[in-house]
Amino acid sequence: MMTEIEHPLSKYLRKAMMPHIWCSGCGNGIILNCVVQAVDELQMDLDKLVVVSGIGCIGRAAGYINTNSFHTTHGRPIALATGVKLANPNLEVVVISGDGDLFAIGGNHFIHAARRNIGIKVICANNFNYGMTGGQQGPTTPLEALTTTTPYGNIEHPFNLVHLAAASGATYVARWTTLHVRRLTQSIKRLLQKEGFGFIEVVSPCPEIFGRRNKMKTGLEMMEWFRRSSVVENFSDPSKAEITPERIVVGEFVNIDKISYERLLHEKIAHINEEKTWR
Amino acid sequence: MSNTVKRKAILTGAHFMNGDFACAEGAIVAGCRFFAGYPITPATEIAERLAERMPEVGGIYIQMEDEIASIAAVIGASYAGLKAMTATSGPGFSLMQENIGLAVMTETPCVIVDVMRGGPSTGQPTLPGQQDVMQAKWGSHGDYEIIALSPSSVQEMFDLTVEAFNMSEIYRVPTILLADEVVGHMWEKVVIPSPENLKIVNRKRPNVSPEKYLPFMPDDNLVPPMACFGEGFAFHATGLTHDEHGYPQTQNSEVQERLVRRLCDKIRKSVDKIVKVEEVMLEDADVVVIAYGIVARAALSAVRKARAEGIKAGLLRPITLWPFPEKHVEKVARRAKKIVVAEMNCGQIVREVQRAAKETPVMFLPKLGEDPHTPMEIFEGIRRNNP
Amino acid sequence: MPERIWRKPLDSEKAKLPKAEIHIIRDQCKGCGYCIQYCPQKVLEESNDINARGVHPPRVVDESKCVLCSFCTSVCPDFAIFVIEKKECKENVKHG
Amino acid sequence: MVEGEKQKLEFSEEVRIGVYVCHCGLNIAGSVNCEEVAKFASTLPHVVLAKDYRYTCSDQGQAMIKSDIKEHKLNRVVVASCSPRLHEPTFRKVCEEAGLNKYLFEMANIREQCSWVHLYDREAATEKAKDLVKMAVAKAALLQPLEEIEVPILRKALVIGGGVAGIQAALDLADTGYEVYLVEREPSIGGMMARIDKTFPTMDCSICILAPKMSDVGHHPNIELLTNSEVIDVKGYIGNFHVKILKKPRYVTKDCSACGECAKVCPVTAPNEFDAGLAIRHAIYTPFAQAVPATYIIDTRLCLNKEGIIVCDKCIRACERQAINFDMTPETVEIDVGTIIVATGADVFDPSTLPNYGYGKYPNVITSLEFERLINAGGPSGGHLIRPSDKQIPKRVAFVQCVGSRSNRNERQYCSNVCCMNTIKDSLLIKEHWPETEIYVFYVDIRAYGKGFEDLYRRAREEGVKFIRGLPAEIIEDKKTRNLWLIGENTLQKELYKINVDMVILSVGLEPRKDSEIIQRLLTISRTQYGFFLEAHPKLRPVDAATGGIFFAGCAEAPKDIKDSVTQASAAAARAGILMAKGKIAVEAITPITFPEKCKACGLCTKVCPYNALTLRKELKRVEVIEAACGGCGTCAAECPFEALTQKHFTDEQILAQIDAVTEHEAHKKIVAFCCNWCAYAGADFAGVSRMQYPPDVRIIRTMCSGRVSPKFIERAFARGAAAVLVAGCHPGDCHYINANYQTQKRVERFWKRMEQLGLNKERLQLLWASAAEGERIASKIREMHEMIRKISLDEIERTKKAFGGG
Repeated sequence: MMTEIEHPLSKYLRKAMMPHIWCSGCGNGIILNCVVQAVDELQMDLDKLVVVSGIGCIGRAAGYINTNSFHTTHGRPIALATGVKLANPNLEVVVISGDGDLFAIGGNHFIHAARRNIGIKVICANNFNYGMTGGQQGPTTPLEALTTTTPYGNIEHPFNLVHLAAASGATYVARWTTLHVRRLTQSIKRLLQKEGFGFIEVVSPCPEIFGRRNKMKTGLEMMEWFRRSSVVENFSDPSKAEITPERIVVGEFVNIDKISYERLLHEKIAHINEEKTWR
Repeated sequence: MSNTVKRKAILTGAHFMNGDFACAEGAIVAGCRFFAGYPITPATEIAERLAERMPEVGGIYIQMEDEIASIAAVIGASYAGLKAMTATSGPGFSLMQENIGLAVMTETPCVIVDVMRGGPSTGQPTLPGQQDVMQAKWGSHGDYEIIALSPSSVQEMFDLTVEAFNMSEIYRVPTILLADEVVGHMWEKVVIPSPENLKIVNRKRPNVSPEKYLPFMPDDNLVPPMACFGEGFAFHATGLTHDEHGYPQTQNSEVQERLVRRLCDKIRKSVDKIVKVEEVMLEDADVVVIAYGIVARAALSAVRKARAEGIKAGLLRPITLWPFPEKHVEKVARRAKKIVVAEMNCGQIVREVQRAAKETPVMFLPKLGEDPHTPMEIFEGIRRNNP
Repeated sequence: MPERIWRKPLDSEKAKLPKAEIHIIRDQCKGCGYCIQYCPQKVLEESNDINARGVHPPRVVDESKCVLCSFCTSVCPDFAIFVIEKKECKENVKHG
Repeated sequence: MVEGEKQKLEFSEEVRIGVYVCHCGLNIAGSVNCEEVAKFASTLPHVVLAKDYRYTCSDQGQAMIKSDIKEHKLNRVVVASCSPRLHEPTFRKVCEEAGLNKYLFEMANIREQCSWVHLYDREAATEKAKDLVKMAVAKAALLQPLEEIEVPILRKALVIGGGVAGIQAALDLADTGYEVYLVEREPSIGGMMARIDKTFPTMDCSICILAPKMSDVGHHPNIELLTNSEVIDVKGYIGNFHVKILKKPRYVTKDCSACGECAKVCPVTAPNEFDAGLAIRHAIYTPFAQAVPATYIIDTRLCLNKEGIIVCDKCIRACERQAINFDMTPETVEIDVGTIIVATGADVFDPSTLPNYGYGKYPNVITSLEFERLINAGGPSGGHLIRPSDKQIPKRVAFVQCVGSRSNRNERQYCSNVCCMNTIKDSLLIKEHWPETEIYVFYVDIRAYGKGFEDLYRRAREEGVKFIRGLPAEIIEDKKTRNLWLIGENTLQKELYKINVDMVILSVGLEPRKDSEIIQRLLTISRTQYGFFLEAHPKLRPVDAATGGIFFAGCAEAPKDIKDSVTQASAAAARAGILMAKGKIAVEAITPITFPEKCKACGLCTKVCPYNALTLRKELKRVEVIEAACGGCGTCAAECPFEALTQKHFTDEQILAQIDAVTEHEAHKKIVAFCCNWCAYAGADFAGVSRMQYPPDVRIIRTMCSGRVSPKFIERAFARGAAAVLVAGCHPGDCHYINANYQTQKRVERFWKRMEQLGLNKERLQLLWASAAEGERIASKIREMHEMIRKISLDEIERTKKAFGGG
C-alpha cells in the first residue's frame, strides 16, 4: 500500500472532515468526486467558488469541499445562494443538495430561481428517498417502491426532475447516473460555464437505505440497474424522461442561452445611474 | 427636462415621510445594500421605498417567493459581504423564525423589521399590535439571545434602523426592529443628519492570514471577526453545532456547551452597551409607567397630565426590548410605589417587568384591536394606582 | 476486410503504453467494489485483508494490464484509489 | 388450335404470319435441317410465308423481313433462331421499322435450346425445331399489338463499393453531371488498390495514383460519400430504386482534423486490417494515411467504453477540436436513385485452408497481400521485406502461384487473372531493392496476356527470377532456422525438386465476397457457379445485370486487374448514363389486363403481387393495376381463379396454344417445360452455349417468372397427354420478382397433392430451381426426366388425360 503520495484531488477536500459520513456504495462520494474533478479541470479559483447545500446526506458535501461553503436549513440552499449570488455576482455559486431538500420542502425556491434565471448552478443527488432520516418516501420515490413510510408500496407519482427544471426555465438541464462519471464531470464543467440557472440531476445509489428495501442490497446492484436501464438521449424531450425500472433516459436535455437575472439587474442599476438628459 | 436626478445615499435634511419610508432611508444610511422581502401589510411600504432607492445607491432589491426565502437570501447576502435586511409583519415573521435561528447559529449580521399588526394568524392586517414581542425573543427553536429595538416615532424608525444595523454588525447577531402599524404608517418630520454626524459601524474583519483564520474563534468580546465569501478565507458555515473551524460537531456535547453559551454571553455580557431606555421624570416618581413603541407616546402625555394634577408620575420607555433593560426597571422599582405597564397585547413585556420589579406591585393596562391606548386611558391607570 | 488475421503485428512494441502505478488508500476504502466491477481491464480484485473499516479493500491482480484510464479513481466514492504513471526510474516502489 | 381459332375471331383483321428459320451459319444448320423446318412452317395455319436464311440477324436478313412485311402484308412475324434473350430486341426493332407493333413478333429458340444441345441427333433436333416453330406460330397467331408505358428514370445513381472501380464509376457519373451516392462499407474508400505497393506492368506507386482520385471523390460536389455504411434494402425497379442505407456511427464528427493525437493516447490496440494485420492500430484510428474521409473512427468492439458508459476518455481529452462524440447512433439514410452500379470487389483466398502450405503455422509463409504491405514504404516494416520470424531480410524467396485458383481442391477452378503478373511484379520489386536475392516462382502456367505483360515477364526472367513449372506438393519448415523446404515436381523436367528458401509468398487468388448473396438478394441479380455476379450477356451486355438499371464494375463481376476494373467502371458509368440521359424508359407491356366483368373482388391477386401493384376496389368489385409499379411476373394471372385477369403478351390463351401445339403429336413422348426468363430459361440457354447435351424430349415454354405458371397450364399439358411437366424457376430468394416463385412452389405442391388424390404418379410433375449459371443442373434434370418418362405406360397417360378432363 503506497500512501506517501496524496490522492490527486485531495487538495480540494477538507482533510479534517474526511472520511465523509456516507455509507459504503453511496453515490454522493462519486458526485463529490466528479464536482471536484470538474473544478480541477476548469482550474477554478476556489476563492470565487461558493458551495451551498441543504439538509440530507448530500448536504454534507458543502463542508467537504475546501472552498467557501454554507450548509443551510432544510430546503433553503437555493434561496440562500440567491442572496450570495446577487450580493457578489463574481462568485460562482453552486448548490449541491438532495431530491427531498430541493423538490419537496424546497420545491418552491427551485422553480422560482429557475424562472428568474438567477445564475446559480444546482446539482441534485436523486437517491429516491430520504436517506438521512432513515429512508422515508420522497418526491422522487418511484411508484410502488417500499420505504419506511410506504410499507405497502408508494402510491405517489414521482417528479420527473428534468422536465420540471426545463419547464421552469432552466438554461441548462441534464441527467446522469453515478456510473456516467465521465459524462457527469464534463456536464458539470458545462454547467459551471453557463450563464443563468442550470441544473443537473444525478441518479445516485442508496443501497443501505433505499436499495435494500427494493431488491437492490448493494451499491453494485443499483449501479448495475443504472448500467442496464440507462440510455443516452441528448436533447430528447424531457417530458418523456420519467425514470422507470426499465429505462433511465440520461443526457443533456436543455442547453440554451438566456441572460441571467443578476446581469439584467446590474445592467438596470447601471442604466438608471447614468444621468439622463432630454432634448 | 431632466426629471430623474439621481438621489444621494444620505438625504441629509428635514423630511416629511412615513415610518416605513424612514426605516428604508435609515437602512440606506446604515449602509444596507441588500433587501429581500415579500409584500405584507403593514410593512410593504419599506419594500416599495427600497425597490426605488436601492438601485439608486447601487444596492440590491429582490422580491423573493416568500418570507422564508427572503431571510435566507438576507443571510446569504450578508455572508457575501453586504449589509442586508428584510421587512415583514406577524405572519411573515413566523415564517422567518427557523432561519432567524440559522442567522443566530451562523452569527450572521442582518436586520429584520417586523411592523407588528393584530394577530394571531392573519388577524387585523391594517391595525397595530405589540403581540410579537415574545416571538422576537423566543420565536426560533433552541437557546439564544437576540437584539430587538422598539421605535415610537418616525424619527426613531430612522434612527433605530441605523442602530439596529450597527448592533448586528458589532455582535454578529440578527437584530429585530419591532415597529408597529401606527409607527410604520404615521407621517412625521424626520431629520436625516449629515454623514459626519452619523455613527455607522461595520463588522470586524479578520486580521490574520487565511491559513490562520478560524471563522468562529471569538475575540475578547466573544464575537468572532467575520470574513466574507470571495475574500480568500475559504471557510465553512453551518446550522449544525460547530467548532471554531466551523466544522460540524454533532456528537460533541462540550462543543455544544461552548458554542451556545457564547452565543448567549456575547449579548448578555454586553447588555449595558446595548440597552437604551428613555427616562422621564423618574427621580421622584411614585407611579412609573412603562410603555414602548407607539403606546409610549400616549403614556408620556398621560404622565404630564398626572404631574399637572399633582401626581408624581414618571415614564420608563425601553428602546431596547431585547435584551430586556432589567437593571433600569429594578432601579425605578426600588423607589416607586406602583408600576403601570401599558402594551397592545394580553401581557408580554409586563412579565419581564414583574420579574424585575420584585415586590413592587405592577399594574397592567392591556389593549387589543383598533387603536393604541389613549392618554386618558393611561392617565386613568396612573390615577387609580396613585397611593 | 475479411482476410484471416493471426500474426502478432510486427510493430507491436511500437504501441508501448505508459506503465501504471495503482495506489490504494487501504483504510479509506468502504468496500463498495465499484473499482473492481467497472475496471475495463479487470486489474483489481477483492483482497482478503480487512481494513480499519472492516471491509475488504481491493488489491491489484496485474498492474501491467492497467491502461491508466483512471475510471477507478473517478468512480470511487471514497477517494481511496488512484492511478499515476509509473516513473520508469523508480522501479523499487512497492505497492499492494 | 380450336382455342386459337376462337381467339382469332376477336381480332378484326386476318392473321398473316411470316416465319424465318435461321441457319446461324452452321450453329443451327449444323444439326437442324432448316429448309425442312421452313417447309413445315409453311403448312401451319395463318402462315403466309416461310423462309430459311443463313444469318437472319444480318442487315440483309433484317432488310428481307422488312420488305416481306410490306409486300406480303405480314401482321405477325416468327423468327426461329437463337434465344430471345439475345436477339428478340433486334427483330422487334425490325418489325417496328416496318410499321408493325413489336409485340406482334415471336421467336423460337432453336439454337441454344435445340441445335446446340442435340449436336449429334440431326433428326430429333429437326423434329424438335419444328415443334418449337409450331409453338411460336401458335402463340404468334394470338399476339396482340401492345402499347408500352414509360416510366421516368431518376437522374441519380448509387455506386456500391468504393474501390478503384467504384471510385472511377462514381467520378465518371458525377463528372457527367449526375448526382452520385457512393456507399463504402469500410471507414475509407480505396479498396484493394490502396493496399497494393506497385501496379503492373508500369510499376507506378499504387496509392500515389489512387489517392488523387480518392480525394476527388471526397470533394466532388456531385458525390455524396457514405463510408462505414451498408445498403440494407432496395425496393423499386429500373429508374426508380428506393434504397435504404445503414450509416454506422464513426463516433468522430466532421470536425476531426486527423491530427492523430487521439490515437496516440488510446490505450487499446489491435492488428490493422489494412496492413493485413502486420501493423497495429488503436481503437480510434484511421486505416491509412491517405484515407478518405480523413476523419478518424472508433472501433467500438475494441474501445473500452461500452453501453454508453465512458470509462476511458483519453481520446476525448486529447481532441482539441472536440470531434469525438460517443453519442452518435446508427442512422438509416433513404435515397431514391435511377441506376445502381455494383462495385463490391472481391475477397482474397484464405490459404490456411490448405494445410500442406503451412500458412498460419509457419511464420515465414506469407500471402501476396501481406507481401504488398511489407514491401510498401508506408507499411509496418517501412518497405523492408523482412521475415516475420526474425525480421531478417531473406536471401532466398519462393512464390507459389494459383493458391486458391485453378484448383479442384476447393471449387475454384477459375483463374484469378491477376496473380501471375502480380508475382512477376513482386519479384522485380525484390530484385530492385535486393538484387542478390534468389527468387523462385512455382507456377502452373504463366499468363502474361495483357499489354506490356510479356515484356515484364521477360524482364523478370532476365533479372534471374527462376520460374519452375509445377506447384510444390508441400512446404515444410525447418524448426531451427524457420527456413522452408518446398517439395514438388518440376513438370517440365519431369523431376522432383526440394528447394530451401527463407521465405515463401503464396500468390493467393480472388474469390467472391463472402456476403455477395446479400447484395444478390437485395438487387435480385444472379451469380455464376463460382459466386461472382452474372452479367446479362457475356458478349453483348458484359456490364449490365439481367435486372434493368443495375450494372457491374470491377472484381464483383469477375477477378480482374486495375486497368480492367477501371475500364469496366467507365463502361458501367456510361451504360447507367445512357439510361439517365434519356430520363425515361418504356416498361415492357407485360403488365396485367383485367376483365372487370369476371372479377369477384376476392383480392387473391393483390395478396400475391410482390410489388403491391394491384389495389382492390371492393366497392367497384374490381382491382386496379399500377402499371409503373408492376414488375411483370404475371403471378397474379396465375392466381386468379376466375380468369378475371391475365398477363399481356403471356395470356392464358397464348400459353395454352403453345401447350396444345406441343401436345398435338406424340404428346406421350414429350416433356412440357415452363422456364422463367431470368434463371431457368437463361440456364437452358447457358447449357446450349456450353454445348451441354441432353435428350430432345423437352419443349420449353418461356414465361417471365415461374410464378406465371397457372395450375391450368399443367392440367392442360396432362389433359393432352404430355408425359411430364417441368416447372423451373430461380432459386428461392433469388427470384427476379422478389418472391413470386414462392407462389410457384405453393401451386406445384398443391398440384402434387391433387395428383396423389387422383392416384397419379406425381413424379411426372417436376419442380426445379436453377440459376442462369446452372446449365448443367437443367441438362441433368432433363436427362433424369427422360429416363423417368420412358417408364410411363400409355394407359397411365390415358388415365391422366381423363383425370384432367382431356379427350
